Amino acid sequence: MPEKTIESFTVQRLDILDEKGIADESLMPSLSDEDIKRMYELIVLSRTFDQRALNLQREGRLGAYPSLLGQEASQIGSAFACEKSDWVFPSFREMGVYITLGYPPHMLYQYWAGDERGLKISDNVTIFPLCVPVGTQIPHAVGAAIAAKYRGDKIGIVTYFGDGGTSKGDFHEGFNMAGVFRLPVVFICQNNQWAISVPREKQTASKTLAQKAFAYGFEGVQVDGNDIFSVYKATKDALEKAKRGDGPTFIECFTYRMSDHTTSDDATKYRSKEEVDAWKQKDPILRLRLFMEKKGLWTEQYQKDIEEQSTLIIDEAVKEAESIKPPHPEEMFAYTYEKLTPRQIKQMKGF
Amino acid sequence: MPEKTIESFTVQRLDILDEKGIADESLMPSLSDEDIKRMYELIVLSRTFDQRALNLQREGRLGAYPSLLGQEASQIGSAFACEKSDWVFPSFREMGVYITLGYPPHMLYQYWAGDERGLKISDNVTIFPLCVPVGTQIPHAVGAAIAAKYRGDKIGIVTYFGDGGTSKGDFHEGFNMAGVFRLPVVFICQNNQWAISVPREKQTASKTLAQKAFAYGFEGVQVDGNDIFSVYKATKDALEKAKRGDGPTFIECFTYRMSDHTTSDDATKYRSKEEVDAWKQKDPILRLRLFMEKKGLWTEQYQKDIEEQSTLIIDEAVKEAESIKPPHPEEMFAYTYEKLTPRQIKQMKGF
Amino acid sequence: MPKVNMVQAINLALKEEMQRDKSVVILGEDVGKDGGVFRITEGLIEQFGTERVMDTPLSESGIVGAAVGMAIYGLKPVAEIQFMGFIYPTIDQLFSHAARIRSRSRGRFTCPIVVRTPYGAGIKALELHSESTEALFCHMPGIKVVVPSSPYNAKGLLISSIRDPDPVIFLESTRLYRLIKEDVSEEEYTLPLGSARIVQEGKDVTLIAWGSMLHRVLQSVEGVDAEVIDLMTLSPFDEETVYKSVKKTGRVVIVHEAPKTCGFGAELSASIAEEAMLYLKAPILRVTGYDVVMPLPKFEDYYMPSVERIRKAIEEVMKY
Amino acid sequence: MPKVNMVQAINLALKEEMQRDKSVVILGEDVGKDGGVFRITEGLIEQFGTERVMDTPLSESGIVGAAVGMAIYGLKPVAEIQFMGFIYPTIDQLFSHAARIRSRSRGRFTCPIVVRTPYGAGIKALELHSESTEALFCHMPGIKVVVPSSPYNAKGLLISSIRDPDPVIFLESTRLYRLIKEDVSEEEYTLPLGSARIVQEGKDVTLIAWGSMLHRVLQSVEGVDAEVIDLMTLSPFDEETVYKSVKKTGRVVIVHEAPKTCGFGAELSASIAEEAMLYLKAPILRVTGYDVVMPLPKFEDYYMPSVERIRKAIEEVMKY
Ligand SMILES: Cc1ncc(C[n+]2csc(CCOP(=O)(O)OP(=O)(O)O)c2C)c(N)n1
Ligand SMILES: Cc1ncc(C[n+]2csc(CCOP(=O)(O)OP(=O)(O)O)c2C)c(N)n1
Ligand SMILES: [Mg+2]
Ligand SMILES: [Mg+2]
Repeated sequence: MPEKTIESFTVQRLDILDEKGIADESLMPSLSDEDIKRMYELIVLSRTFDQRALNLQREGRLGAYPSLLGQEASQIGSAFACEKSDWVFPSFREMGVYITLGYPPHMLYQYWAGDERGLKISDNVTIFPLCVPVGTQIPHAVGAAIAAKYRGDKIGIVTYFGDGGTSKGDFHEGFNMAGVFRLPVVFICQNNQWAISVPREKQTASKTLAQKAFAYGFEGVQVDGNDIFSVYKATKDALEKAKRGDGPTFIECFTYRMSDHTTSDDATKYRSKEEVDAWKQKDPILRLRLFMEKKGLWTEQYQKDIEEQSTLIIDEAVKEAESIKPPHPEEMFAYTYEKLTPRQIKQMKGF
Repeated sequence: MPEKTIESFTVQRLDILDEKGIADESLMPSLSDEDIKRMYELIVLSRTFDQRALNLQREGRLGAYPSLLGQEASQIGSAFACEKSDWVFPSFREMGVYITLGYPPHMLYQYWAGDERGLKISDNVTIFPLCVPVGTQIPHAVGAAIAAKYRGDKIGIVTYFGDGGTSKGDFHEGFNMAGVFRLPVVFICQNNQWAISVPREKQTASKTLAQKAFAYGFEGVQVDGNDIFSVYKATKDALEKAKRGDGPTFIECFTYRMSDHTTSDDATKYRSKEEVDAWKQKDPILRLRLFMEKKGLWTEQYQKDIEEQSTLIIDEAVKEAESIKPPHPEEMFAYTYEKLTPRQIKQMKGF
Repeated sequence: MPKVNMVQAINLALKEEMQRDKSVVILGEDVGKDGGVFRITEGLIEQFGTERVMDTPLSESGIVGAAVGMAIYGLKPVAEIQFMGFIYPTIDQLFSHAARIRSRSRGRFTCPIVVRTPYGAGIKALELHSESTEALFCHMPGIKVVVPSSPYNAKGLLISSIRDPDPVIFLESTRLYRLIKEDVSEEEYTLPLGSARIVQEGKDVTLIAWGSMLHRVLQSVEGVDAEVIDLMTLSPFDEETVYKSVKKTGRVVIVHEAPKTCGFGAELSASIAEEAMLYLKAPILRVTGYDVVMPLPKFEDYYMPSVERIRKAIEEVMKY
Repeated sequence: MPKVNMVQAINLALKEEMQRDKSVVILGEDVGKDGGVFRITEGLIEQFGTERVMDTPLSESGIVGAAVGMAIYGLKPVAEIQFMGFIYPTIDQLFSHAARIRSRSRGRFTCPIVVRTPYGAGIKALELHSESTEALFCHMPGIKVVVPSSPYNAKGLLISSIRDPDPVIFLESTRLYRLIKEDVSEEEYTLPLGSARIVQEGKDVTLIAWGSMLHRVLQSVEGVDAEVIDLMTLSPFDEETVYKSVKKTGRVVIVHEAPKTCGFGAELSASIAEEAMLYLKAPILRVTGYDVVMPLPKFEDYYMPSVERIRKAIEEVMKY
């Protein structure tokens, strides 16, 4: 139909650091050498954590566990852009985010071993407990942003979810409210191309996920999710925009789930080795290392040192997690309500 | 951020018949004089139905009732584009759609008087019962489209909802599935600018509603919802596209709710007389009449005749609705399951 | 003391709590300029502004989900769901989240939200405008369920609900909104959650009801030495008051408008059968809505527990 | 006859019904190539193609809503919800629509859908992977609720559920999926919905259970002359079988893993207290999960009704 155009959009994509470790200097965010090394060390630590979790699971020392392998740049790059006062609402795969924000690794192991005490976040870390029902944390971030705005707190709220999460009604209702109230939220989608066995193109027919933001009257951008500088820059800019009062931003981190969905899954059933291999070239750690090497920030010795350091931290965390005494059965009742109900007291005393 | 563009969209708007009754002939759909007169007569009949409903409600002969005043072009224009074999999933304000599709008016009165027997649709009308929970009918249309496609039936599925309905999770989940499976659905939003007291711009921050379709990988278009030719053409084209297997379309009919939300509402509490008056100029019936007059299809006598005719039909419908005997109490149990449960049988026999 | 109806009493409770505590905010559909479809929030947006009385998009799950986030951050949101028939899309946020925030975070975070919603039949309304599915919410540990039966207790219970540190579903009978007026103090007062009230003492039979059914029960007990309990809080319910009464009377009739099967009457009856069996002289009877889809107005009177049906049940248990 | 586990039996039922009736189709998350996270739909996409075994986006409400639309159009969709903890967002489509399609259209349209979902604890799973909230669905007239307890009855009940003209929630115990093998005929057979089964006859006490708890009950009744009822269909439940047994034994213990308050045990107990009170020799006891948020694995064993707790309840009622 010949009609008149009443609105138009373009979806942008940000790439800074390529697979060879070469950065587009014109786009490069301001990061000190120390920052960059810290980022690298957090990737190594997260990967060490993750690898150990998979081992522990195999040995029956953890329950089902979702690996973050391949998504380190998306997680650490974005979390690194957060300030202490910002709030984070993660999904369930964000161990890299937790670690970057200073969450004690032993508590993560404790949680994945089936002990909810691992989620008792200390008061100075404003990251919310893991969220298992996909996408349902998005309205929480929106509500927290309403509250922060109402209180006049100049902070940003960050929430994480996957490509699968974009299909949920709560994604829609949350995004829509964020748009209407122009809230200080940064929505980060780790588009890792898979939701268990459902590939990205069967999850939604839109060419990008980023474009979904325009349905809610705010901006969406796609970034190379395996490029920590792009992720960092996009998040940093979005947080600044949020704190300026200019509303929400949606960032699609284009990345890949290198591992099985969880330890209960077998991805070879539904995806090809070729696809996985192709993504190996895009490893977020590889390109950062090449970049640092060129800048003189990386040496074999450095690598050995931080690997050792990470192993030490993780050894310690496992030991600590496993030395915690099992919870007392009465604790099962303690957090239902502020006070026990008479019926609970009766139940606690034994049938 | 300087980035590269990876996707772009434009939202189109269709206008054919202006307020003076002048049509853009280059865009005019093919409609016989008889078709146009039939459309006009359906508008008059719907308006007569609606006016009577408001009167009956005032007299306590109907329950709360949602007037369609002002939305006749959107409803009748779109329903007129449907074939007998197409399926329609309405919201709750689509009395004009029901009437256009040949639904007996007396059954509509019966329903609005609180008798569910008014919803027992005869087998040859494939319009679904009214849906009260906003937006939740959208996935039904999607499911019916999956079924029609699976069966190889070359039909279109049309579903109606309001601007408020676009905020619901089910809108999102339904639209997304329609995109993924490229289903033969035509989504019609009557954007009447209000959801009870919530104005369109507080419902969502996107400039148009039409653009929301791009989030799901298919096309959205805005049409002048008070122009029956635009609505008809957009719907007809979308239905043809659906039947060709080219997937769903979203049509935003830009219109106005001239009346209170329902008879329980008082719109003067939240919107200005000026706004309402401005929209009076855009009355869908007015411009169609001017158009027809110029074409020699409309005379004072014609108007008198069809008004009389409509009044007769509606008088008859009211009489029929009110002469129906109240349902037998046992009927309350009859449609819970195919067969009564033992407990229901006991309950029916009296406590 | 002014005589007010339940709409006014609830409005008063909201106003007082908002004055007292800046962290109390309201959100929902049409709660602002329109003052809510039942006028519960009338005048509040004028007094407290759009930041504390938020008209939201038409998004029930989003409303409760946002309320959860606000509560986590430290506010005390009072969300309105326009009718109980539209609370179903919020069940995921209520059960998967609101109920579990305290437990999941081992007390680091809490979820002091109130979800107010009009419930029940009796005003000849549309489909899904007469739901009474309170029992669903009583099966979810972590959630409290409160149902006032009069202007006076509506105010006191709502204030307690807002101050409660845990999520509360607050159900307001549409039929009662404008039915009764009562003296309601403009002074602050609260009524404790989890406590039932003996509306009338008696020796022969215990009648248990809540919300609008309480009034039907009171109409039905004439000429009977009946003890009438207004439960007020369904979850957690006041076991002690119930058992004490039942042990005294030995006969029980429970009345609710929800369908019988798995209604809250089932829990009451089962609890009594467990804890006070030896005191019972007669079967425990439930007078309830029928096990059918909540019908439209033409059937409404037939569906609802009538005075006649309640009397018949009382006569029945009195035979023993 | 091949000995198969419950996963295989359910797979068999689906395969047979899909072969028999082209209107039977499957939809859900990961039901296609992956064969479902529990492998229930393994091999079906290969046999029946992507048009009949549909991998959907991650949209529970959309899945059930689409199934409703498919059923209205004449198909017989079997929707899989990956875990019962993710069924909550579908409650709106189930209660506002699936349950009401027949009633709303006075029989012109019907909604023969089956919603299958793994339920219950016992496999040390994540949060929301061990829910057992069957009672919620029993409070909604228009919906049926079926819970098999063995491979044999899983197959027969699933076939009946698919053929049933009304919506059925079909709950599959994750703990039972691979726990027991049984002879399951590859011939077509059905088991009627709404009928319980007496697993073991006895004179002294009636035990009522369903799904995985049935097995725990069977482990607990050694040395007792107990009648054990496997309810199989919770809504509508087989009142006749229950009352007959209770009238014979005069003692009842009900076991379920859901929290006690407003669990389905409440309805059973209340029904018995209404219909068979005069036959009862002892209080009706419920052995259930506790009234707490379903805990993570470290607490799982403590949460679940144990053989010990069931024995204790039996001893208790035997005192009378
Ligand atoms: C509401 C809901 N439905 C289903 C599941 C089961 N499930 C867990 S993760 C997952 C896929 C999530 O995909 P995505 O959002 O892309 O995140 P990713 O796993 O790739 O990190 C599914 C279906 C769930 N946790 N929540
Ligand atoms: C899920 C749900 N929430 C709330 C309501 C109450 N309600 C009825 S109509 C309406 C506004 C609908 O607005 P819109 O979708 O624009 O349709 P319109 O009334 O303008 O035709 C509301 C909030 C409802 N029916 N369903
Ligand atoms: Mg993913
Ligand atoms: Mg509207």
